[in-house]
Amino acid sequence: MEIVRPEVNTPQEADAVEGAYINSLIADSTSAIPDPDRWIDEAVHRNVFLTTTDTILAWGRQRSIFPMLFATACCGMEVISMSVSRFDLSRFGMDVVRFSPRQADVMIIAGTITWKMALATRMIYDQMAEPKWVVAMGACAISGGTFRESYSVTPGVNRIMPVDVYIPGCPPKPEAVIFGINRLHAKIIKGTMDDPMLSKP
Amino acid sequence: MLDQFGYVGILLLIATGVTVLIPILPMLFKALGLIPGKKTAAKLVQYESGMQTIGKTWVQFNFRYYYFAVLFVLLDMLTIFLYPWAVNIKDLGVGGLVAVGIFLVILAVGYIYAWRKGALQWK
Amino acid sequence: MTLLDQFQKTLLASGLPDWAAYLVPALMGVILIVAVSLTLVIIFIWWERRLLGRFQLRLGPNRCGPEGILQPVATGLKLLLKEDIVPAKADKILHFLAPIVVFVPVLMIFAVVPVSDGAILANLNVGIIYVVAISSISTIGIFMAAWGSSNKFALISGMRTVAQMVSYELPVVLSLVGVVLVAGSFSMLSIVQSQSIPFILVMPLGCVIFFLGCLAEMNRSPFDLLEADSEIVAGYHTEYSGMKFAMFFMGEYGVALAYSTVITTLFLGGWSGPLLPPVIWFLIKVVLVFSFTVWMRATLPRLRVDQLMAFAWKGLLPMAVINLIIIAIEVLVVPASMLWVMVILNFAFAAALVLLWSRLFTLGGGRVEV
Amino acid sequence: MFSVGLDHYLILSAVLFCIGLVGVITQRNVIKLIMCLEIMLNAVNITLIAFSMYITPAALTGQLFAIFVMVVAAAEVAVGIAIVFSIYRSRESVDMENFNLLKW
Amino acid sequence: MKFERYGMGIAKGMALTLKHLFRPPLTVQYPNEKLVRSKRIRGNELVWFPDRCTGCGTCTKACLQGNIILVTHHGEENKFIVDKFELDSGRCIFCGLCVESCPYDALAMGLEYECAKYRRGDTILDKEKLKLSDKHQPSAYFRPQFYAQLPEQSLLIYDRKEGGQKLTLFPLSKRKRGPGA
Amino acid sequence: MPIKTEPFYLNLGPQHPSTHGVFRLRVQLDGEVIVDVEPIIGYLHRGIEKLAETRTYTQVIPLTDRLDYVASMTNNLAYCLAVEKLAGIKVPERAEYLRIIFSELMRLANHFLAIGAFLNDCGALATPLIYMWREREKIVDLCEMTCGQRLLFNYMRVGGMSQDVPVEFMPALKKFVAEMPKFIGEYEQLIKQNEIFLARTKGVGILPREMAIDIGASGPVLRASGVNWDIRKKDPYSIYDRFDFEVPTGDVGDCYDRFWVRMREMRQSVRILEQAIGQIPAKGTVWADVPQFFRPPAGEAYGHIEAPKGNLGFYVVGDGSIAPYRVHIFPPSLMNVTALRDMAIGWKVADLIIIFGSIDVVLGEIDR
Amino acid sequence: MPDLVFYLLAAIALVASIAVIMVRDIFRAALCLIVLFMSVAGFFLLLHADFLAIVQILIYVGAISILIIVAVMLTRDARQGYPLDNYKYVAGAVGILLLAAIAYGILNTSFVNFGGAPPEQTIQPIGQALFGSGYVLPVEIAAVLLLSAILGAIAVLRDK
Ligand code: SF4
Ligand code: SF4
Ligand code: SF4
Repeated sequence: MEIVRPEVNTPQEADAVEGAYINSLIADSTSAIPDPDRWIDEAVHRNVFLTTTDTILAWGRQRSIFPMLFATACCGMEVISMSVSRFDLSRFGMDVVRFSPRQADVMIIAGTITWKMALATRMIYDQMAEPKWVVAMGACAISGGTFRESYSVTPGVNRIMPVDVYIPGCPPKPEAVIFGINRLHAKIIKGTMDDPMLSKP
Repeated sequence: MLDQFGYVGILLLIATGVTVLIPILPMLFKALGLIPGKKTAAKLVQYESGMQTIGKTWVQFNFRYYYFAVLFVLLDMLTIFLYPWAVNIKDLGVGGLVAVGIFLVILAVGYIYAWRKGALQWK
Repeated sequence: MTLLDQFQKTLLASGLPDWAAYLVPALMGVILIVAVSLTLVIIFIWWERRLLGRFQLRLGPNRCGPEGILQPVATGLKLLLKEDIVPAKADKILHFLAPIVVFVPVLMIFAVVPVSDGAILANLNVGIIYVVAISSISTIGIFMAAWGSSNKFALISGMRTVAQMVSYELPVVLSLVGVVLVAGSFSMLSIVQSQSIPFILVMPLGCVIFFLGCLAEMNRSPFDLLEADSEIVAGYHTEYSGMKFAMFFMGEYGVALAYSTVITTLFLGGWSGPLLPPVIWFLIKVVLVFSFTVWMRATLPRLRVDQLMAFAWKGLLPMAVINLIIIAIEVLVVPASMLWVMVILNFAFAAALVLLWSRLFTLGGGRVEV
Repeated sequence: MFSVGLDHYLILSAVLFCIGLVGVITQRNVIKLIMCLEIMLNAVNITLIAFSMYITPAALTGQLFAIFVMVVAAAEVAVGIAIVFSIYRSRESVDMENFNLLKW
Repeated sequence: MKFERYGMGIAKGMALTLKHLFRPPLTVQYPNEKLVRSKRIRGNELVWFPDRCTGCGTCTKACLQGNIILVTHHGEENKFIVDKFELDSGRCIFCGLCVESCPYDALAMGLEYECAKYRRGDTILDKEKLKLSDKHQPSAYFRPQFYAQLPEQSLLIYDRKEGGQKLTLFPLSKRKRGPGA
Repeated sequence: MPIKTEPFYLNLGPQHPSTHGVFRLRVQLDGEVIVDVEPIIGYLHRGIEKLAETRTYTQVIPLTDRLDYVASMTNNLAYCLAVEKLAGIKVPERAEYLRIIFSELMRLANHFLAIGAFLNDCGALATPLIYMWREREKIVDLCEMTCGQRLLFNYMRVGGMSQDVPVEFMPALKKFVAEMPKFIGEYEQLIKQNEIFLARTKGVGILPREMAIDIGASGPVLRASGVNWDIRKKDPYSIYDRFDFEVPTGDVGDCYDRFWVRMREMRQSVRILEQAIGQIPAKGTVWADVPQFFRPPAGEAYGHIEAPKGNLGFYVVGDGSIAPYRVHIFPPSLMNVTALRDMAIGWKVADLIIIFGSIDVVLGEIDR
Repeated sequence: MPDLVFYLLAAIALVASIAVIMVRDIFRAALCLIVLFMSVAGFFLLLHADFLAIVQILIYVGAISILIIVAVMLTRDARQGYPLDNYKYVAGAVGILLLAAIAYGILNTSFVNFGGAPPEQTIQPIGQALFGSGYVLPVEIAAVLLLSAILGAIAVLRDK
């Protein structure tokens, strides 16, 4: 469900194309994308040869995640709370906040994703370099939250992209988000050990 | 003298070797299967805040500082004359200072002219 | 006579052929420089993140290894394993070459930095201008990246590099002339040796101008317009990922480190200092200079591009020229043994000049005045 | 001492000069034309310094000349590009064909 | 503006940052140290007391998004027996309206906020997960009866000396490998 | 005469570090100079007004929290005022004071973020934001103590507050208020005289007085343009007439004035807090027992307050049922952001960012 | 060893200079020009002119090429140079003839070496020569040339 858009030359064309693609995105996202979680419950089976490499790879990946702050709404405030001095995300090596998707590793979706925004969200997700992870933070990102009934809101970002960690709350407390990120660390370790290709839809 | 520059040349070679290796290494890893990911059309679109770029990307960029660029090129010539003088200042003495002074004054005229004419200003 | 030359002599004396006696010390020196500077860059990245954290009442990375010192290693490892994306519309050759062109000059600067007496790779006769000339190549690299990645944010950033380069190169070059005037040589070694009093005291204004110029050339706050992330996302490396991005990242800190060492050498008396071994003194001074830039980064907002240029052209350039003339006259008048006279005189002149210039010069916020 | 001698440098610079000349004649894009002029001036500089090195090694006269050539080159580029800018304003082109202001 | 003060303002600002350099950091090293949250915390779960719940359904009505699914059947003595009491914590906004409205104090906000899940399905809290347990403690939000037994909140307003920023400390030696490490 | 070039389009946003949410500015640039700006909103349109029609009067309160989520309690207040007007409910004395206390705390919290983010846009690498966030954390702590949440409080109810503040609240608040002027002084020291900051903001993005009135701007944006307009003074709601405070105004209407008006407003808020702490009755009910499913009479009412960002109005139409027939929200940010285009044309990209930052918008409120 | 470096640099210089006129994309052409400048600096080094080599980088790579790049940015269709389109054959002929003439001249002249060793340091002698002995007037004339270039450039660029 990848979005490829034709070249546009004027703002009018761009708007028309955007509208058309939002509609097709809505039509495409009627069901949730399965969570990439095959290996979570299994014990890590350590391949004798790959163990060391994998450990090192996983260590590197896990210890320095560059977050891409995708703060769209209220949850974004808690993302700031989490990254400033009281809860200091940089302890985990996450202080290098990159705003370019090329350099980011994890997309923390903090806030409501409306259908209009979903297009940009999906596009940015597509533009991120592998390996990449998605954290859905807050009720809105998980399920649409209190706006789920609304005509304009995506019922959960797992309709448009696979989500690795769900952090419930509205907004989740900063600790909750850090806990979620720790869960992501654990997932990265397991995932890397099990399946370095981490292939995703 | 050449032998000292030879060191620099060797440094250049080795530094280039190392740095060329750095971007090539990931290609190797990719071939080994350590780096995931495949090229998709959307991934290769240039990033512009999650929106489609409107129009060409290699646009004609109005660099309004061309005055500065022109002035810079001309004033950069100072280096050629000032450095040889600066090393020899003791030997050249007052005569050299006067010569350089005149040199600077002549260029300062140009600089002040540029300032007066508003070339050092944002229009 | 540098250590390398001595080593070469001994090798020659022990009967090695010419080329081997030349090549062996050279290779050793080069590899040492590359390795040490890369390691130092990594340590400095960590140091900046920790220090910045402490300025901001946080801790900074502290989980990887003792006190987080392995953090940059982890970052490097991760970036190594990151997919490398070249946008479809990019100029692929330039996109590939740009990080290399940025990074190589950074390493090249270290060739002329003396770490202690004689411990220098190449004792060039033109040491000082070599630094300026080499670092101007990096600008081309940055511009290549900006142009090659076919991204409008990058393009804006690329033009900003040009603007910075165009305005700050002259003050830097001119303030260096002052150093040459007093030291009477271009060679970094003899400059350090001639600093019986650190040149920061002898020519405070020159030092400040050079420092500001360096800040602009190493794209650090308040002149970090190239990666003004609140304006143009990530600037010229918006489209770079993986190892190429790491090279820009390292290159940035590498330049910062390189200029810190250059400032240390030129103005802070290089390796000289009492009690401690020279290398330690050198490192201490470098860390201090670097920490100062971090401190500025933690405090200052960023200038706008036209203000940046106005500051350089209307403020620093004339002051640098006047400063230069004053120093030239002093060098001719004051005997070399009485450097302290120059200290006093120059502080007075610097204060007067700054006072005077601040009346003339407006760092305008308005639309018309630059 | 060197097997590479003066002749090598002279030939090289002659070749560079001729490449520049061919460029100057053939290019329609004014900016490229200026670049070709730069190639020619550089070729001249090589000649000067080679002469200086091989004929009067101690006197450095050639190097002094080269310095002045550089000054001239800088002035030429600056004024040349200024003229390009200024004509570009009115003609919106950098094509030589449009630069026929002085054609009779 | 004239550059009149020759950078005095910059110097002042830099002095302030330097002063902050020597202040103790505020950081709570979260997985190892934990702040004590408010007594009335609305954590990211609810605690349900099955023995008190009559299945009256007030909470489902009070929920602004119909998040609580309650299925009951008639038991003896005209009582309702709750078959299914389920809510989706991935959708709940923890507004507390259901807790406020429960007439029998059978529902309370929970203390727990470390609820990140790998799967969307795991965020749904069913009867078993909602029950009181040593992990699921009720908070004092609208339930003043729990107020006394909860620890004092740690406030940033007070210095550490004055008892602010109180932390639940997990000694570093006991640090487990795994998510928190 | 500059060289003629074709302007090009640049998308700033929806995902851009400086857009404070999901705001999109389609900028037409000539070099770095802005030829035209087209703000495109709607990336956070969540249909709050429509959803409010399907929920009861009490259940709308959590929704209003999510409008201006930086200072969410002020939204509750405006909504509750409107509904209380509609239903004719009298709020108990202590609750009125609590409302004042919390709305002033919210004003502080909002301005901390506004100024911090504004300085971030100026390129100050988060340090001011981080220092100010420390103070904001203290406010958040106070709110969390009261109602258990850190951001979206859902604390006010029609007819008062949902519950009384705990006993620890007052001492902590007193300490906070006592320390506050010192910290505000620190921020002034940090940035107010910084030459770079002055050069960036003085004279940039001037909003003339007349235009500010014409576009219907309000809050600090309006006051910075020299208009002394504050609903707390002009139409005192709640019990604001009992307090003694000043309304700071600017004179030019540039970014610096907007910053400086906010700075001084914080001091005034602290003043109000001091007075409120002194006057608040120690005991008393905080809620005029309004049932959760109550039915106000049919009719309509408009309640407006001076929210931190400006004039926030709620227009509630009731049809006698448990749910409002229509809720219309008049957000200050939307009015203020309309001035952006006029302020930004002719400036550079960097200026556009700080002009936008100085307006201080919240997208939840604009898009609703 | 220096011979090897010479041939290497010569190859680079030739390729780069041919690329300058053949490459369609003006920006790439400018980059090739920079490569040429750097290789010329290399020649200067081989010819014991260390100061000039560094100045070559500083002036040509650092300043002149930047100016050229700025000019490239300002023009529309920077991707479209016009390689070799007018007088292709005439130019080729002229070039080859001239080259032949020069080569003939060079190979048939025997240059006299006036002897003496190249100085170990070039900056000091250059300084002495420029400001100490007889070259002061040319230096001032150079300054006047630069001044007139400044005035001319500003006058040309100024608003009409
Ligand atoms: S989950 Fe809650 S806090 Fe987060 S964006 Fe949605 S409404 Fe806002
Ligand atoms: S309101 Fe209370 S008693 Fe009634 S169903 Fe809900 S939890 Fe049970
Ligand atoms: S807390 Fe609010 S959203 Fe959650 S179940 Fe209760 S009423 Fe519904």
